Amino acid sequence: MNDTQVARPLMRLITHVPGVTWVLLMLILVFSSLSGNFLRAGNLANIGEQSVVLLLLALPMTFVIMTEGIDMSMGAVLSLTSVVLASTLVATGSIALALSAAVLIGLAFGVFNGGLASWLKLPPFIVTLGTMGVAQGLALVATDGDSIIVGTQLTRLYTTQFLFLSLPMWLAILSYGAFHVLLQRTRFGTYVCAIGGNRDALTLAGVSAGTYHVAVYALSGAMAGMAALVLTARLSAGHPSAGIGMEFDAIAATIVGGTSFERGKGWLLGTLLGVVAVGVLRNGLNLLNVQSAVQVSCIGLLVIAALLFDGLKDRA
Amino acid sequence: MREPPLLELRGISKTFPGVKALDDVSFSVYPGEVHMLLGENGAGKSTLMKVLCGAYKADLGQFFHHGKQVQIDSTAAARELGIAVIFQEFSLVPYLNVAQNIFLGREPSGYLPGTIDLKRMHVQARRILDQLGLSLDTHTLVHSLGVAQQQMVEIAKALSQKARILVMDEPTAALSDRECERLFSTIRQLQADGVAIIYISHRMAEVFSMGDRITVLRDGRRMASLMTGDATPDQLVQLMVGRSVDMSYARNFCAEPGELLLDVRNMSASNGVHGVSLKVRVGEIVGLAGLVGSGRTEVARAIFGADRVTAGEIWVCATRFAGGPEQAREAGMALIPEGRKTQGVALTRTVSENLGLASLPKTFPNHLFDPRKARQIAQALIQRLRIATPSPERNVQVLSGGNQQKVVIGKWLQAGSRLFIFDEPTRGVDVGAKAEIFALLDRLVAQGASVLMISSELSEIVHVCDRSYVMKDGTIVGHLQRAELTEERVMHLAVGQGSI
Amino acid sequence: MLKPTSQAKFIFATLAALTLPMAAHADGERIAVFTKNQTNPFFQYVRLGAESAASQMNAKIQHYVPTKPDSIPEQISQVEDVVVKRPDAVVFIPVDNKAMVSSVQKMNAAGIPVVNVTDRIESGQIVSFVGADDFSLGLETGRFMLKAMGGKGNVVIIEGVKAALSSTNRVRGFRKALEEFPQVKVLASQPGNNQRLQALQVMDNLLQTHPQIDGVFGTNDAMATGVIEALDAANRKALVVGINGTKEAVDAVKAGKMLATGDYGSFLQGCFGTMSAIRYLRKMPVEANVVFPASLITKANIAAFDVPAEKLVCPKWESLIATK
Amino acid sequence: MSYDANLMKARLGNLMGPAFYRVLAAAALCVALALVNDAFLSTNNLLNVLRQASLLFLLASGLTLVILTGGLDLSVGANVGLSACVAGTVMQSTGSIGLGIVSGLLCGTAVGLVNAALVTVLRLPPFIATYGMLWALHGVTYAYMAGATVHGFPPAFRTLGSGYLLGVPVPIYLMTILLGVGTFLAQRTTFGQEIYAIGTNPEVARLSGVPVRRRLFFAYAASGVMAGLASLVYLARLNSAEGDIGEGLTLPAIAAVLVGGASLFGGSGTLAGTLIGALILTLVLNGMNLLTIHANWQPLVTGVVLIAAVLIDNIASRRTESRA
Repeated sequence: MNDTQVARPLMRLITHVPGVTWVLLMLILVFSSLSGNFLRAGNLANIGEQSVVLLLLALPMTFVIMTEGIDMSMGAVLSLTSVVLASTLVATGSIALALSAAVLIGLAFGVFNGGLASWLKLPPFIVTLGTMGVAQGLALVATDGDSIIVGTQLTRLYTTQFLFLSLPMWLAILSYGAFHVLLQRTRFGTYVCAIGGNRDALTLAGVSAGTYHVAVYALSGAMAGMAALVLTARLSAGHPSAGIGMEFDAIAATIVGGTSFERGKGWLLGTLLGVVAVGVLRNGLNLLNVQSAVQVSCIGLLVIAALLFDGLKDRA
Repeated sequence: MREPPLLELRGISKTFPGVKALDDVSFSVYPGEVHMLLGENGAGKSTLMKVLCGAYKADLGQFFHHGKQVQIDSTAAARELGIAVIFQEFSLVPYLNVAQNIFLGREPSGYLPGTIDLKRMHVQARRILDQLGLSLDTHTLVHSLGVAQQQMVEIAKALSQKARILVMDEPTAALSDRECERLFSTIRQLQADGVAIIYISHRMAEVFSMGDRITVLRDGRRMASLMTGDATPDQLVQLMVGRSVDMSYARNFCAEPGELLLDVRNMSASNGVHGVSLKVRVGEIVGLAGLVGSGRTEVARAIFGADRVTAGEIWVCATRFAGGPEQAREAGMALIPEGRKTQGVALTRTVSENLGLASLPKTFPNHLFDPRKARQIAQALIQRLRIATPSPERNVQVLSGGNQQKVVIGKWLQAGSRLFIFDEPTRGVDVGAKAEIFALLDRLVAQGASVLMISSELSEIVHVCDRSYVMKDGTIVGHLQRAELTEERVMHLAVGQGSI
Repeated sequence: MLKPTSQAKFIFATLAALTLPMAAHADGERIAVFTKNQTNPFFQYVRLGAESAASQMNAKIQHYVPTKPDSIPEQISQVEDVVVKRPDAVVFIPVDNKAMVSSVQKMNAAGIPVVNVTDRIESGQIVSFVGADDFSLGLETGRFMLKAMGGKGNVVIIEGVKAALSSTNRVRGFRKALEEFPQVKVLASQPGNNQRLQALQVMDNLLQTHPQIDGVFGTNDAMATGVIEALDAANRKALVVGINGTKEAVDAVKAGKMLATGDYGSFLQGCFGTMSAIRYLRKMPVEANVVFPASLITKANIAAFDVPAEKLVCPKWESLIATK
Repeated sequence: MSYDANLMKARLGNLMGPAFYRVLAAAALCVALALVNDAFLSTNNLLNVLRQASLLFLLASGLTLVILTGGLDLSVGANVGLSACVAGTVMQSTGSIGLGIVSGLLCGTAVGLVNAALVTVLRLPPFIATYGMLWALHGVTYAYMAGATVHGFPPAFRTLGSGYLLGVPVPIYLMTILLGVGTFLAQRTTFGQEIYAIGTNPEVARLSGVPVRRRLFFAYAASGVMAGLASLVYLARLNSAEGDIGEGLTLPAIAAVLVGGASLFGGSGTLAGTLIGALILTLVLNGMNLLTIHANWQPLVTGVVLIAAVLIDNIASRRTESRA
């Protein structure tokens, strides 16, 4: 058994590098060689800003999946919270108030999901599928399908530059940092891993696994509220269907990044890479003006290719 | 008389829907005492442990700590009293590292609330591992460790709790004799420090070498508590099973083995074993001894086709064998794997489904499945192997370890296998069932089958096998005939001092 | 990981990107055309119109279509990417008339002229708007059907996607028409989400509760044809109208299964949208606001519309002025 | 309890699976609807509900097999989309029903084989591999249809979806046959036994000599075939196909299987259960239409019912466990 050496941080990094890393490198290579615009600072900023919302969703999704769960309601909750945020902003004119309202609503949905999944032991997939419908419905009821325009103040916030980066970028960076610390250096992170890996062990250690399990979903809901801020600012409007289907992108980015549905195996950096890879691909294909139908297929191929790399690595 | 016991349980009762798991059990343990807890699987040992560590709440009964009454209604309360448990089903988290596992739930806090002081955690973990003489890196993810190492981590975890009362459930089940020795010395050390130890075991040797006092449970009741000095093995067994069991596993060894059944020639496999050659003849029980991690399980898997063979040849009944488990089954091989719950039986399927699984093509050649027939077959096997199950439609989950093992064996009997590869057939199996299983082995070979048996318990190898191969570092380092088969020689070869 | 065809596209695209200078010029302008999705025939006709116009005036078209149908975030990203690529002009169908305002402003800021087509953007500077009036389309189609019903009877409405402006306005138009016919009763207004199957099953279900349905108003042709299937399967008769004037609707009208379909002039929208963009670049006069009068496709005038897609060609710019 | 009683119970369990309490849920739903709307209990409406459920069931049945093995196939909807478009276009261009049907089935099967290869040969995690396929297939479909719609098929073909036989819609017969064959396959063949074993613990199955990968391969291939078959029925029912015909079919199908009592971890679930699931989902839609619930509320209601269905079952079954 010389697995022992394998686990030294550096070695661990190398063996853990998911296929997406290589795919990402290839994409960057191809696009930068084919399109003069690709590596322009402006365009890189584009890719960054286009990836922020997805990252804010994919980070908590990674945690959820590490607990052997899934949150299908994320996209719908994102839409709902963006509507809530927009209407509160219009009503009160206070961004802080609007944001907290959105985060609270998201939190509520998260707690509901977590409660059913953890305490009642219902299958998360179907539960969150249900809450997805609920959130969608509420968003429609609240807006009657119309979008809610918000004032310029949010847009101004969105475009504010600070140390060469726009605020959304900073939000993304901070969130990633926060989640990294959360996973590596806090009880919460350790227990997230344990819930998926061996829930009984956690309970026997006197930790109330249920509470942490719910907290994971709550976090995912709250982050959806956070993402709503960026999304709404981006649209300068709240829209009842703006976030539809985003949960799948988040899941894909997470899995492609090397996180697994089993035994609490998760890798946060992989998730980041996954998110960026999707952003780079879409942006590059647009720059090269690849026909949209082909773009659609490319996204599928990206996912499969990344997994293939992993497969080869495992076999080697 | 000595000071009041460190912990005393009086009249503990615990009932689950249907079963009375514990019935008025009283039990006490003194500082510096090793109190052996014996009993067949299902006798109530594990329930008692769960009550001790607060995982279950007793319906009736009182607890006394240093003579004054206390409540143990939660794992937290138990830890308050300094009670720590080493479970047999590992309570480890695969994708956390060794240190994180050792301190799970008790991580040293960092500056900010909720944060962990990683440095301190790893330092402390290191200290405990050194104490156990383990060279493990504390950053290793547990899933990449072998069973034995995981068991040691499990023990380290318990030690780290500065426990005053340490409960161990078959701690040596997965350990090689050498590792056992290290564990025993640690235990003696703890004893000297006045730690009270409750030790569950099926191995008589341990019971007598380690134990100060012995308590025997049967059917949730306490049969007896006696000092080790006053006890004899037969007496204990009788107390456990309620009948006397022959412990010598005496069998009429096979005088002139039949034709060559399995012939492995210089085999190497993807799982790391290399240059393995061994022969098994009809009517033989051949041992495959060696330390845990010496590659015995890997050899078994390679022969059975579960792992890829990269070089060499396997011949079964004079025909070249190649391919996977499916072909192995066709060739009349059977694998009774080490990890019974994960590889042997499908826990959430019924006894009859499990019994039928390996013989579907044989029993239903036209692919049409007939539940009634499957049921009759299951019934027959249940009677033949004396499998204790309320009905064939019960999930295997509810069966005791020994009976689950019988289900695995029955599965292959039904498949009409001739060559049985047993990997640790008696792990976590109680004395009664153990004897039955060996009797079964004897019957098998008598009826013209043959057996390749892996075991970490040298006594088993020595008592049961006609001859034995010894492995070290992924290859075979020795071959002992019946006459030369002694625990010492096996050990010598296994640890690589001198060869024969 | 890409198919050879798309690799070829790479090379072509890069050549284009390298050879073409940034400034506008009399010939070969690059026009970026934004449509909502790849699945709705309507936008296919817009794209065809744009290409036909471009080939007439030899400009180059680049299409931008969200990979997720009608995805707002995606269209926003595409606009950002286009701003990087700097085409000479943009023909823009916003997936949402409010949420896309910021994107239009981005293009304004980048100095890229924008011609707004189909859905009128809430604010932001545009060279011109080319489109049809959903409200009056709903009104006219509705009126036509209600007249045909003899001004009395029961009708049901199959709504499109809730979040889409066009559907809402068409329904509003239809309800306006209803005011003129007080004896007509609306039995139900249910969502078909522009999906054929949903519309069909909704109709199936409505047919159960309502023994007498005389007219059905579908806010687009796909749903209207779905409704017709449902009626056929149940051997029930009712007058059905849709809107958009797609190929299948035209066929249905010809076959007498559909009463009429509102002509959305999708092809023309593509034509004149693109023409306006190019003319603007070439400093030629353009109409600030081109709204096609709501016209219907019925058995009476069917011949004029029964033309295969590949045969369609843009009319001259002047003909547009004539229609006004 | 006597052995035979045990056997009976086991048999019943096999047929109903853990979905028993969902049957009650479905029944409760029916009663409620019957009380509030008298049209509900009419034979016509019940047949109508069954026909709509059968479409969903066709898709869900193949999926059930995959989920039983502990896998998942997210590409079924996209597969239906592509297969329908292929079948439709082939039928139009060749005018031959047979060719159309064959091409549709072949297309579905081909996709199924690709999925099977990805999961068993390349050993990719099913959830995400089939998600990749979903995108790939959408892309191919969009490119293939280029926004066009193919419609108008021979009546003989359309009976497959909208025809009646002895007053009962044809799809219902298909559903019944499928249910029978599938249940037989699952309960009365060694294949079924092996599938359940694989779903429960693939390693145990493998070490018992079960050809795990061959069985998995078959499961995904079968799911593809079923998608192909379903596509034909959809096509016949809709009498037309466009690029987005497959959109939004997958989640309802998965929901049907899970509401039907199957577990995503594999090893538990039955076709009968899936049928119940499909019925519950269809009843909700039917009920909402009959009661003409406002469009905005419909997703919400569906969501609530989904959760309620699993909740009821969960609580009820827990109660029985504690009694046993």
